[in-house]
Formats: sequence, C-alpha cells, structure tokens
Amino acid sequence: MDKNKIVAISGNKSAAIGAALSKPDLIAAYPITPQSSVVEALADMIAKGELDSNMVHVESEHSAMSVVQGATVAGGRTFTATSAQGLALMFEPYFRMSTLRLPMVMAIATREMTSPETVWSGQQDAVTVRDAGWIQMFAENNQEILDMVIQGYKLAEHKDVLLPVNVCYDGFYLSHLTERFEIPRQELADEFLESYSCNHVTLDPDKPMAVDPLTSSEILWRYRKSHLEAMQNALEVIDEVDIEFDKVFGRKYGGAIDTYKIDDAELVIVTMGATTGTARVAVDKARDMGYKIGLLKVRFLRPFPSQKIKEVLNSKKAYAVIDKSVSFGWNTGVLYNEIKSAVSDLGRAITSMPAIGGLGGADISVDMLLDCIKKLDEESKNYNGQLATYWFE
Amino acid sequence: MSRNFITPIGDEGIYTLDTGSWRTFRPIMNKDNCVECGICMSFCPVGSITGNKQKIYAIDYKFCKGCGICAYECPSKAIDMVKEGD
Amino acid sequence: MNYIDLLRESEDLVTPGMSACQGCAAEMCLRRVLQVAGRNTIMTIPPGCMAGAGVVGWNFDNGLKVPVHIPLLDNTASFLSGVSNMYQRKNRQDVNIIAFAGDGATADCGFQSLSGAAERAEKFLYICYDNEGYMNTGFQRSSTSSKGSKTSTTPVGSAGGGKSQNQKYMPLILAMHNAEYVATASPSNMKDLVEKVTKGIEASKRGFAYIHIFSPCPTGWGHDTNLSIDIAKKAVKSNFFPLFEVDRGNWKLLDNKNPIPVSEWMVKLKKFSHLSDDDIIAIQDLADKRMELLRKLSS
Amino acid sequence: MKEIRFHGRGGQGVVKSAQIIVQTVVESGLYGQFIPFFGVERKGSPVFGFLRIDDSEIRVKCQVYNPEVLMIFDDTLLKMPQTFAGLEENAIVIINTTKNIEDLNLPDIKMKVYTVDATGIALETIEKDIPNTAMLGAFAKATELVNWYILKDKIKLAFNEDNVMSAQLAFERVKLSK
Repeated sequence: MDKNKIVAISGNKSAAIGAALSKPDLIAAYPITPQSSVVEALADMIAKGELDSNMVHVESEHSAMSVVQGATVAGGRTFTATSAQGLALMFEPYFRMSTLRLPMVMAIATREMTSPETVWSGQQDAVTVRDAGWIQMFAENNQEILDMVIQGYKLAEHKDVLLPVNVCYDGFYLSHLTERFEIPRQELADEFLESYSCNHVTLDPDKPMAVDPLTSSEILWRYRKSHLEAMQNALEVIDEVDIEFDKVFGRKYGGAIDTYKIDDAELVIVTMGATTGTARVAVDKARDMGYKIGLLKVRFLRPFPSQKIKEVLNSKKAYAVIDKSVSFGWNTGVLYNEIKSAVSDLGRAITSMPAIGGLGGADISVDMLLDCIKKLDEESKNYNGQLATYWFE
Repeated sequence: MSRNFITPIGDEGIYTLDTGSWRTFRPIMNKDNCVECGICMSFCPVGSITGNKQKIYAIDYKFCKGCGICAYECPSKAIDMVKEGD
Repeated sequence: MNYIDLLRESEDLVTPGMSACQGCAAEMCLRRVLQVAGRNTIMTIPPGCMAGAGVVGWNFDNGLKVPVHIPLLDNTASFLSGVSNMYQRKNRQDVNIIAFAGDGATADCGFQSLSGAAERAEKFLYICYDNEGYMNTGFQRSSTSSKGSKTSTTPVGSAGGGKSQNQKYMPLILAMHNAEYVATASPSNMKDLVEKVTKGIEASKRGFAYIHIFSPCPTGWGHDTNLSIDIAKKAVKSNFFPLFEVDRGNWKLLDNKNPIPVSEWMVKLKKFSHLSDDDIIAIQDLADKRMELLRKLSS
Repeated sequence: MKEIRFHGRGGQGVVKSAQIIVQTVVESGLYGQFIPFFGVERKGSPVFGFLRIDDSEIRVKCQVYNPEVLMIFDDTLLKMPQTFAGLEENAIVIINTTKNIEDLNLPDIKMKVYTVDATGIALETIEKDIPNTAMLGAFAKATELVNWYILKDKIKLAFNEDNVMSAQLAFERVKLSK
C-alpha cells in the first residue's frame, strides 16, 4: 500500500486535491483571482486521467453555481470554488443551493470586496453571505483546507444536515502559500467518505417530483425552521465528523472551535482563518512577556458555535476579536458581533475589543498582534465593556 | 423528512384549478358537421378536447376555459360558442 | 404517425386546470411539447407565465406528471447543463431534458447562461415561448417585444409611442452558436411544430437544440381569445415570424413568396393600435429585410 | 527559523524557484513555507515573496519583515527602498548581477553579499532570460540551507537537465563579494 504523500504545494492545490479525493461527479467553475488555480489543478488532473469527473467550463460564477445545482439534483456529488465578486455574482443560486437543501462543497479563497478595486485578501466576501444558509468553515493552513474539503462532504451529506458547505481560506495568505502537508491515500478517503447521490430532492423520470413548487407562507416557514434545525444539528455532526476523521486519518481539529493555551488565560484573542497560525506564535511570545493570554480559533462561522464559545469565554477577563472584514452597521468586524452576542447572556459584561485588519491584502504580523494584545491588556484594566475598535495599521 | 423539501408526484397529487368556471361561452360540438379532423383537439390550449381510437372527438367542460379557439379554427364550422346559462 | 394521431394518442402531462389566461398559446404549446416528449422527461420552467400558472405545482401538489423544477429566471440553461451532464455521466441519454422558458428568461436575463450552454453544446432542448414581453408581471417590455409594441413600460403618450427598438432576433443568434438544431415554430403550424419538437428532442441527444415558438398572448397583446391561432397564422404568412430550421448546419426556410402585409395581423392587436401607416411601413420594412437575410442564409 | 525574502520581476520564475526550495526542504524532512506577493501577474513587474525554513511546523502566515537572506533576481531592484528594509545584521544577500560590488551602490549595512551572473548562466544553459534555477544554485552554495542533491533532483523534476546545469554553474561561480 502506498504511503500518505508529504508534499509542498499551495492552498489552492490543496483544496483541489481534497476535492479530487472526494471523487466529485461534476465540477463547474469560472476563473477569478485568487481562486483560479483550484480549478486549473482539477482540470489538469482530469486531463491526465487521474480524476474521473465531468468539468463544465461555464461563462460565469452564476452559471457555475447553477450547473452544480442541476448536477446535484440529478444525483451527482459536485464541487466548485470562487472568490469575492464571483461569490457576489453567484449569490442568487448560492442562496437557493442551501434552501433547496442540496449538499456540496465550495471552496472560497477569501478576498476583499470592491470598491475600491482590489484583488487581494480579506474575508469580506464569505462573511457577507453568512446568512445565506450555508455551513461556513475557515481553515488555518493548507492541511486543514484539504482535510476540511473531505470532511465537508461528510458533513454536508449527513442525513441530519443536508446542507452545502463552504471551506473558506484566506486568499494569497493560504491560497498561494506553499507549505508542507500530507496528502492522504485515496483508500483512506474512500473509507471515510461513502459515495453519495442526493435522493431527498431529485429530478428523475423514474421518481418524478416537482422540485420547488410555488409555496405558501404556511408551509414555507416550516422549511425555514427545518433548515435552522439542520444547522443546529450540524454543530453536533461537525464534532462527530472530526472524531471519525481522526480515526481514519489520524488528525483532528477540535470540532467547531479550537483553543490554544486557554485554560489559565485571562485574556483571549479570537481569530478565524490563517491569522490563527500567526496568533499562536504571538500568544507564545506574549506569554514569554508575562501576559496571561490564550487563543480561541473559530472554525465554523455557520452554524455559529455559540455555546462552546460561551464556555470558553465564561471565566475570562477580556477578549479581542481579530476581524478581516467590517460590519458597516456596527463599526466593528463581523466576527466580533457574533462573539459578542454569544456571550451576551453570561450575566456579566466581559471587556471586549473589536480589532480590524487584513483588509485588501494587508498583513497581520506577530508584532501587530502583540501590540493588539498589549492594548487589550491596558484598556481592560480601566474599563469593563466594549472598547473602541482597534485598527491594525 | 421528504416533506421538508419536495413534492412527490403522481396523478392524484396534481394541482388543479376549477378553470371550467372561467367560461362565459361554451363550445358546443355539432357532430353532424364534424369531419373528425382533430384540428380542434390540436389547438385546444387546455387539453379539454380529446379523441378516441375511432377519432370521435369530445369536449370535457370540467376545465374548458371557453376561449373559443376550437370554434374559430374548426374548418367545418362544427363548433358553436354558446353563452353559458342560455 | 401523423401529428393528429400522435396528439390524440399521447397523454396530456400537464395539469388539466392551470391558471393560464383563456386562449393562451403558451399553455397550448407546453401541452403539445410534453405530449411529444412523453413521461421520460425532465422539465424546467423558469419564472414566467407558465410557472406562474401553476405547472410547477403549488405547495404539496404538482403541475406536471413529469419531474419539474422552476429554476431561477436567469439560470435555466446552466441549471440544465448540470442536469444533462449528470444524465450523460449515468448513461441515461434516453431521458429528455427540456426547458420551456419565456422570452424574458431567454433573451434578457437568461441570455448569458443560454449562450454559455449553447456554446458548450450541452445536450438538452431549450424551448422559448416568445410572447414578446414580461406577461406574468403585467406586460413589461422585453428585448423580443416587437417594434412599436405598447407595453406597460413603453406606454403610448404625447412623448412616446410604444417600443422604439426592433426586437432582438434570438433564433439567428442561437444558430450562430453552432447549435445542433435551431428552429422557429408557431402553434398555427402545429404539424410543423410537432415535427420540430420531435427533431429538437433527437438533436438534444447529440448537442444543444433550440426552438423559438411564436406565442400570441390575448391579455398582453389585446386580442380576442379565440384569435390566438389566427394571429400566429398571419404572422407566419406575412413573414413577420418566418418558420425555418437549421439542422446540423442545413438551413430550411418556409418561404412565403407572396406574403400578406404585416398590417393584416397587427391590426387586430391593441398593442399596435396607436401605430401610424408610416410606423407600419417601417415595421414591414424590418420584416422584409429579416426575411431577405434568412433567404440568403438558407439558399 | 530562517526567514528569506525574494525580490524579482514577473517572468523570472521567482515563485517557482521559491516553491522548489520549499519542496527541497520538505523532502529533507524539514518544514518550509512560501508566500508570494504580486500585484498583478505581469511580465516585468516587480515581484516579491517570503520564504521560511524551519525544523518544526511553521505556524505563522504573514510576511517576512526581518529577513536573514535576501534573494535579488535583478540588480535594478537594488535601488528600490523596500529591497533592504528590515534586513537582519550579517544577513546573506544574493544578487544576480554582472557588475562589480563597488558599482552596485549598496546601502551601508553589515551584510554578506554574494554575486552571480545568473542571467548570463541562464542564457548559456537554458538559452532563456530566466535566471531562477541559476539563483537556486547560488542560494544552495551561499546559504547552505538546502540539501544540494535533493535540490538538483527537484529542479530536474520541475524543469530539465539544462536547468540543473544552470544551478550547477551558479553553484560553482557564485562568489562572496563583501
């Protein structure tokens, strides 16, 4: 038997390999920076005869999502990938994919939204569509991207979930980052992931259904309720899938959240995506400098693991949330609001600091994070509540 | 579970409206003039005119909306439009 | 089998009581198309009159006896590309995959996805029922509304007199996509329509097939409900709506050498009632020029 | 952890060469990481990127601010202010140039400067103005951070024998100039 292969390739290729290991029937995508090399890599595998999938070279992201929607309803496992403006263009069928309860995995190499015109990193694209009914997870490194694409199918296709999954990873900082990771053997992926054909919603003359008839409010709200229940079910399934994944592949991620040096921490830094890795190093350095700091990594933005987050932050003195996006209405980042509402019923106010950085490709370095930690420490000594928004400059 | 998403199909599950009540004029087929060409059937938007193997055509009034195309297009003028209730 | 026998003996797969207007040509064509296609069919009907009339179903009920889906207004062709790809992959090429879409979903916001699917030679049949406007939402102008049409967004007033542009001619645009089969059809020429749908379904097993159906709308166009076929007949006879097909690159045109004037069918429609003689001469000229182009292409 | 910054121009194979270094160190059992940063992917436009090598997992996912090694693919880039920004003391600087060290107008920083005519070697071996594999040879010699034999394997796998020759000649010809 072949060994798992250690390679050094990019995050985009990692996503492509994760998809290929999941044996999709159909892939449809449209090129956009920084996602393009995901589909290039898959096209290359198909051309070399390494991957048996239909690839549809669509004329837009709107069509990419529509093609995979059609193929999923026709019983296929599907994959696509996009970024920023492409995600915005596909919003219409994107929303419908989840509300039709069609499982699939889509990679998002996250990117800032225009204007001003930009092609660089940020998470504004993915977080903006957080309430379109998809499961959204954010990866920290290339290994996690690959692993989560495979886990994504298991989660999406679970009978208690049946929802599409986004595997999001920072554009350039992961999509174009070359690093060491392990490619599992196909047998392991096959063992973990059963073949799948959607049969709760299907277009087939042998099993005729009207898919999506005009629906009145008295029935529609039940669909929404069922969708919300599926999302909550997913919180448990995320943990189960992580455990099962560990059994087969020998790697686990902790489920919907992960923590680092959290137990005795008084201060917490909350991250999502590639910044997490940098923040781990910053936490180590800050601890060397005497700060009692720990890290909370939010792996899933949807469904939001509010209970787990509450448990982590319950005993803490203060936290800062690093956002790579903005929430225009709140003068904070998006993740900050989510965290704050999760801890809102703890019965006591925890000092919190919204921090925004990494927009339009901006870097968030270890030193920048250390400055942020210092600021959190200083400010939380004098004030118990929401601190002014901290901007990484 | 399936009811959370979809509609199983079948003839019994077919959604129907009482479109027969829309009619103000009723097509009346005069069998004496009918040459059994089937043109009326081919042009009936509602599918209310059917024919059997012997090519005898008949109008089902349950869903006929009374548009009058059959009467207008009948080459042998075998269909008359008569006001409902008359 | 002649077409009358075929229609008589084929099952009507559309709900008997759908809420299309009296005299609706689109309802007529939908029934005929499905009679030709049969039960081994997957149908998609985007938002528009037919979907609005209930053929996709209501709550837990269905509008068709075959699997049916209402795709988005603008993604019918790409959605079906996905369906078709999977059916090819599963070696179930026998299944007929058909779209039945209005002109808005076809020529306007669905145009990009349609063009993409045609260019990729996706294997399905796309039928456009062209009633020259957004009828389901109250007859707004579409790009296939013919010049002069009075619509709710091109009203007639002291400063304007209906749509000022000529219609976008979809059949030729699709023909230039090297589609496997492209045809125009009219319910008035039912034998021709049935044959073309049959050919279109066959062609859809090899590649992309497109049929553009002229679909008079009594409500929007403003004519008596019993005249839908008569108006379609006259549109064909005046060469305003020429019947042609392009079958694997072979052009075949039904040429009326002695056409009736376009005014003969226009005169019966309220949407044209404001037009002056000069306006009608201009529309006649456009129809003549289009016919001339089609003659050149098919000679 | 060693932190290295690359400066080059689009079309010089900067990204590819850095990826080969990462592949080489990973094959040796170490950890490597490279993040390229380009504005738009255009031939001739300035390109830079950040390489890290370590013997344990590299967690940081950010730019390199204090490089210990600079790879400069084109001596026209020397005058750009960001080229020497944040350089660690006694850093190794590898420059593709035909000029003498005195003519390069280098800033007054404590550093070890290696020069090599990588473009000349490329024209000689692969007959193209793409100096990346020659720069790899110079990198291997000057830094001793990579296994030279594995590196040559990786170059062969990514390109061909001519490129291996390119690296070989640069390995032999690179000289410590300051």
